[in-house]
Amino acid sequence: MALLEGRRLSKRFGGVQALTEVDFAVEAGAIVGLIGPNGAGKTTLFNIVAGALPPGEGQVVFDGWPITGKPAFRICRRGIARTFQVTRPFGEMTCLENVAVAIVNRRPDLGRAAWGPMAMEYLEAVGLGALAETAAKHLNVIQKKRLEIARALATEPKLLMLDEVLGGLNTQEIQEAVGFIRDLRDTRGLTVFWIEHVMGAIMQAAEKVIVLDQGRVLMVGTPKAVVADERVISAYLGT
Amino acid sequence: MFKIENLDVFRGETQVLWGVGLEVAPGERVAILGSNGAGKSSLMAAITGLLRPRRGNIIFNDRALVGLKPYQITQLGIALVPEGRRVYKGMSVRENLEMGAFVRRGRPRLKESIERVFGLFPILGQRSAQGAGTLSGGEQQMLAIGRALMSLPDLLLIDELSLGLAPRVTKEIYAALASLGSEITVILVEQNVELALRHSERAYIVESGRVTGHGVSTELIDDPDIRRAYLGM
Amino acid sequence: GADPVKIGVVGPRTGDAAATGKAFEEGIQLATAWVNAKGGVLGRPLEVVFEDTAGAPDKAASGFERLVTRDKVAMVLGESHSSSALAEIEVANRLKIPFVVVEAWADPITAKNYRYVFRAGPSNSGVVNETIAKWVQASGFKKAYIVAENSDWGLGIAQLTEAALKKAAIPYEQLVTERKSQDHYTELTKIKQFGPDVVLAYVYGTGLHYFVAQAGEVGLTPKAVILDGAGPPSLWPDYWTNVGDYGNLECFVSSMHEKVELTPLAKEFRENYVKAFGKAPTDYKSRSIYDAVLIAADAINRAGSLGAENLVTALEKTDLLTTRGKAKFGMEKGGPEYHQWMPPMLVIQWQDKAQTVLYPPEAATGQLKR
Amino acid sequence: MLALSLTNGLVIGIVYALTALGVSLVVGIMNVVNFAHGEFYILAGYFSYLFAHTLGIHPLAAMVIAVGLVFLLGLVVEYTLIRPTYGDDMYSLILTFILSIVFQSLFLLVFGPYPNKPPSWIKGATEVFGLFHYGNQRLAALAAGVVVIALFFAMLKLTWFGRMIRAAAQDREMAELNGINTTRLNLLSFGLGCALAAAAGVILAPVFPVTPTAGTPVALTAFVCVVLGGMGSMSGCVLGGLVLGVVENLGAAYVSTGYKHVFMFLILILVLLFRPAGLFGRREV
Amino acid sequence: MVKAIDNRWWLAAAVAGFAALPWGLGIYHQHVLIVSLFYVMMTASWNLLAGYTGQVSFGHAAFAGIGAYASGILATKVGLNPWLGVGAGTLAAAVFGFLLGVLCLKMGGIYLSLTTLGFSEILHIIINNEYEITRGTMGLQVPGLIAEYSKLAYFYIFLAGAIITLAVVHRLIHANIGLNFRAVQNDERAAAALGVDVVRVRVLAFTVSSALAGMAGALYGHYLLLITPQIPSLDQQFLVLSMTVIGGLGSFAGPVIGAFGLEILSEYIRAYGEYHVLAFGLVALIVARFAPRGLVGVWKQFMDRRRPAA
Ligand SMILES: Nc1ncnc2c1ncn2[C@@H]1O[C@H](COP(=O)(O)OP(=O)(O)OP(=O)(O)O)[C@@H](O)[C@H]1O
Ligand SMILES: Nc1ncnc2c1ncn2[C@@H]1O[C@H](COP(=O)(O)OP(=O)(O)OP(=O)(O)O)[C@@H](O)[C@H]1O
Ligand SMILES: [Mg+2]
Ligand SMILES: [Mg+2]
Repeated sequence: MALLEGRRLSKRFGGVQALTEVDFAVEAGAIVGLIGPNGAGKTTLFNIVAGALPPGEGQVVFDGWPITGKPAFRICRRGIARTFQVTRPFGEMTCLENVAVAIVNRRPDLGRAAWGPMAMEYLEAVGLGALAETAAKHLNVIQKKRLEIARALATEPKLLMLDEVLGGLNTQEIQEAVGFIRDLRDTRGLTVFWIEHVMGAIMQAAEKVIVLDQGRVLMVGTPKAVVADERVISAYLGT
Repeated sequence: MFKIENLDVFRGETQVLWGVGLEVAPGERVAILGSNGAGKSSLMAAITGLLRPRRGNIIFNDRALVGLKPYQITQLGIALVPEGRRVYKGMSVRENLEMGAFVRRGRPRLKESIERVFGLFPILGQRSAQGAGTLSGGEQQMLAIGRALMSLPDLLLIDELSLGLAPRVTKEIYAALASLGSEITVILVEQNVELALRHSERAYIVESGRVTGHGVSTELIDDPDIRRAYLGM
Repeated sequence: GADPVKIGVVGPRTGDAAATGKAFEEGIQLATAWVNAKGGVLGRPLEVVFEDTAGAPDKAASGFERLVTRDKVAMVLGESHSSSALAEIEVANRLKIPFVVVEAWADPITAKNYRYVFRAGPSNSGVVNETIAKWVQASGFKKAYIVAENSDWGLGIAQLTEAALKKAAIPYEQLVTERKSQDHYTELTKIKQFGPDVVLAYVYGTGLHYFVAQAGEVGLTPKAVILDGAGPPSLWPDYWTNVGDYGNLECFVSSMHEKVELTPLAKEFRENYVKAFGKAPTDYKSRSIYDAVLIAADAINRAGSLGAENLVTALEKTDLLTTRGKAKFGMEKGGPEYHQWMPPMLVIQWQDKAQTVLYPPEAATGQLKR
Repeated sequence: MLALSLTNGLVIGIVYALTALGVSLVVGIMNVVNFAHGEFYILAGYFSYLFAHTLGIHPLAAMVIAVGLVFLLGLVVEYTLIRPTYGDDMYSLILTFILSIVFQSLFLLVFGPYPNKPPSWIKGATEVFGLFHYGNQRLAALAAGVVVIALFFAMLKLTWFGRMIRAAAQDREMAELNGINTTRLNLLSFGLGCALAAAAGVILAPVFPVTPTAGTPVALTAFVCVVLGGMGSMSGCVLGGLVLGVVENLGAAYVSTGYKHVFMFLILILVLLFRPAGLFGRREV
Repeated sequence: MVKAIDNRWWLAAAVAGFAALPWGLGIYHQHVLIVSLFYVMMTASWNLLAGYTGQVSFGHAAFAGIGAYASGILATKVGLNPWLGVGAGTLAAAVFGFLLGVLCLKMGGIYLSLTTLGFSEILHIIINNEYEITRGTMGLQVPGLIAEYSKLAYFYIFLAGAIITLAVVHRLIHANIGLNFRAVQNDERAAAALGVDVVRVRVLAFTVSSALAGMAGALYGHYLLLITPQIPSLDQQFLVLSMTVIGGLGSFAGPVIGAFGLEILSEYIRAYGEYHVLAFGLVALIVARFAPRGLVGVWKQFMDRRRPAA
């Protein structure tokens, strides 16, 4: 059964039709890639699922619950965590506190003594342990992306939605990151829904890829099938 | 005519460009390629003065641009078509174009320029009194380009021309641009690699805020590395 | 060379009613000069400490307390806001300091019968029953309209007026208006529909100017006559600038008139005032405080010391000729007459920018014009 | 009664609109709410009084000088106080709030507590449509208000400066890219906002003489108009002013005169509840 | 750990020293201290909202007014014990704060400022019009909190009130909810995505801050024995705002320093009569313009500059 399902989602911004009747499904325990050219509507789709944007038409169902139009914090507490394409750290707060925000809203009973070490674990998991007491505004782009992931993980989600987390990494780093994400699925049982332009990474990790183009689903298939598809090539290369 | 040397750019506390350098000859069309977040838009922002570089030089027609304000740079003859078009939605098409001609060099030839833009994009002529917010995405892109041309720039910067546009519309706009010939120098930012290379003479590749390669477009288009990097094939 | 004897004055020097503070200042200056020229009090110079109340009761109360605890004044005079005075009498009573209220008209100030509280000035019921109601009757008005600003003073005096008109069987209607409102067209139209021949306006300050001017614009006046139930606003320097020709034939209550001088002292006051400030006195409150300082100096001299009990006894025995007549405090307990001296009030009409006294008949200098 | 309430509502509404336009302009371009707006209005009233009355200059000339001086003062305030707070709209709010109190106490010291009224332009009253009497000075103020508003809109629509303003209000950065010196535009539009307040002040002072503290209600009403019309929308703000004026006068006529000004806030609260982007504003995504 | 205990001892010593202070002072100075403590309650609670969640409310004085009038009216009309009245006033302010918060905090920012301003205006009109109940500008005379009027007793009551207020503020900003405050102030969309109920957090801050203002107002009314529209006035709001800004917006100690500093200063410059509001305003303006973080900010900057040298 699908953990997350979207039915006939549409969204307009003034004159721009960002999504048109999009149907999609993300199966529990899977890594599902979402690709498509710039402006195809990928981030918009994420925003609607996560409640950051009011939906246009259509429905989103998560774990059997309709979550369409619910406020972002409720969706988060239901078990969906997301990262932002342009990172949004709490600049004036330390990395540790950034992660703590995610923890204390899940477990209000915890005091600093309890959440401190927990937050530290998440930071260490993404390799930011040494920067725990640094204000987030001092991080570089890549560190900020890691912090986003740590914060997302700290909400203890069932579904993790990643929006272009590999941008700016070199080949070596991409390999490590892909390993890390697969690990999340394998050891923590997370489902991952992942927007990425770095096709190589999606090819390696995803079981299924959804391709969006101009707000419509162009095709759905295995990574292999997708990159071989004429329509996809033309959408990307623009013949 | 245009040269960037060793440019370091920060957004807030975060560095987004490292030692970027490039060079453009008069009348040339140069493409900047790179994946999301590579720093292409930041480069545009630095050239136009929206971001102030920490180090490095930008030279345009023998003038150093670093430290100048955007409005001063525009007055010197550089126009940007920004990512996401950013037309003035509450103003009519004509008023948008007039705003483009705000600069000193543009105003005296306002009427003439408007005619030229309407010639380039006839649909804008038909919609001249319509509010820009009600235009389709493609029309807005045409308007954004038209507005940039209104300032009679020597150098035109276009960020993500094809973003969110149907291929047919994209083609139309590129055709219109091509018809301008070599009277304007163009720097083109584009994620659609093939389109970019096809409509440029040379290209620079930006990755993670660094220039990692450059070459003649017709050669790059067949480069297997490029194809692999951008399609994962 | 001797240490001065300090007495306090409370009044608004800032805020909406700062005009009163100005008038008080002038009166204080003339009165202290007068007293000190006559040898001061107890052989020492008299000094007045003027504390700002900003027209706010809480500031008034703490200002009063400050005069007593910090400046160690022997007694306190002044006040022109009933709200502030009501707060201050509590402090006076608690700290056992004689307090002579001057221009706060609310009845309860003396009706509370506090031992340390006196009033050498009008009370609402005094003004309404002794002056306004009698004037309305004597002038033969048929239909009256009461307009009250929504303040304690406005609403309180309106209530007393209603009772008086009822008793006199004069038909009336009543309306409350927003104190700070600058636009009275709606209210005036309502009034005009009722068709009164006299409008008793209890609106203090600028509000009155707007009211008079706009009443002219909508054509309520000159069919009806407006009475300014407070007085000073009709005498403020910008009255004529603000109301223009519509100010003509307006009536107001006052305890001072340029021609009618009830005592020789009043004449002396006027001369000294002109000498000191180069203009004729307009706001009668400068003279009210002047009288109060004289009463205080007299009481201190008769008491022979600054002890509160002695001062109260001396005040109770006051029998002093002031600018407004002979000051004498009532001693009958139970009502607002206790410790109260009600100076005579006049009803005056502006006739071609000259003041004509209409009431009481014995002081009248002319006839009501319509 | 009804006819008078409606007329009076329109007159007062135009006045509200005129004062609110300046606020709306500054909010739209700089995202700054100028809390001291009312004090600029009052200051202009004082100036026109001062020049016309004390110095004996022709009233019209006095008005023009007053508006000019307030404009200059606006420039100074922008340069010294507002400019350093760009991007922090809360801080500019706090600063202008303090500024308004400073102005009020200065007015009290310099001009005293009495109301000051510049000379009327015209005397008497007119019987309107045979229904009611209406002060001529008010009718003149209405006419002047309409003229100023019309001139302002013509300026927005027809001049380069107006186009600059509209462009910058929609997208500052893009306007800068089109060659507009937005720092200077801020300076000028803040000055212009103050000048609009001043225009309202000089037009109205003959009707409603100015006092040191009369600015606060002026500013408050202006803010309510701006919210009603939708932040930054100039035409919305004019409509907001008219709605306010009419509702207040109908409320005073038929419900309660004492609660006249509460109707204004009731509308505000209803609008915030049901149409947060303002009665005439479009919701932003 | 050792340091924490140290701090606690310092704090206890400071409170004890402060508690002993009025014994050496006359009535007048005791009064000044009491009023200062009232302003500490006001500034600290306003700072919770403005300094820690970035919401500038112009209705803080109005909430003090609600607390004062609720308690005062109950005492005079129903004969409720003033102590219970203070509780009722606090509750009333909390309820109004909650409702107003729900109404306009979804939009936040400038809307909150304008709505609270409108709210305080409405309150004024109501107080003036419902003269029968509120006694309008004449003020409502109310009983005191203690049978025998004593400045000393009031001093300790206000000291307790200030300590309660500061303790509540301290606890909140150092507890989990304080993390949420800052997260919301930094980036509300990101906060929402991490499970922070943004509207609730804001409404909570607003409600608590209003309730504390209500308590301060109720206590103040029973101290002055007279409740007037001056308590919920814009002038009062101006004082609270200036004190906080001059002391240091968004710092814990700032409002306390500002409240004492400015109240005492204003007692001194009161001698200059009409100039004192102006002087006050100019000081506030200059500090706000050149030291936006207030005196505390200036001190921190000074210390930071000294440290590397040492
Ligand atoms: N808040 C918004 N208001 C108006 N238009 C928007 C908004 N967000 C997105 N859009 C438009 O919707 C379209 C889809 O944008 P979206 O960000 O979803 O694309 P994307 O697939 O994530 O692209 P990218 O690969 O560049 O991240 C674009 O045309 C964009 O301009
Ligand atoms: N307003 C901003 N604030 C902070 N960081 C930003 C901002 N805009 C972009 N960045 C970051 O700066 C880096 C470079 O971004 P830039 O927009 O220049 O890339 P780009 O190549 O234009 O990408 P795209 O293809 O998405 O347009 C990215 O890591 C991005 O996250
Ligand atoms: Mg995206
Ligand atoms: Mg870009």
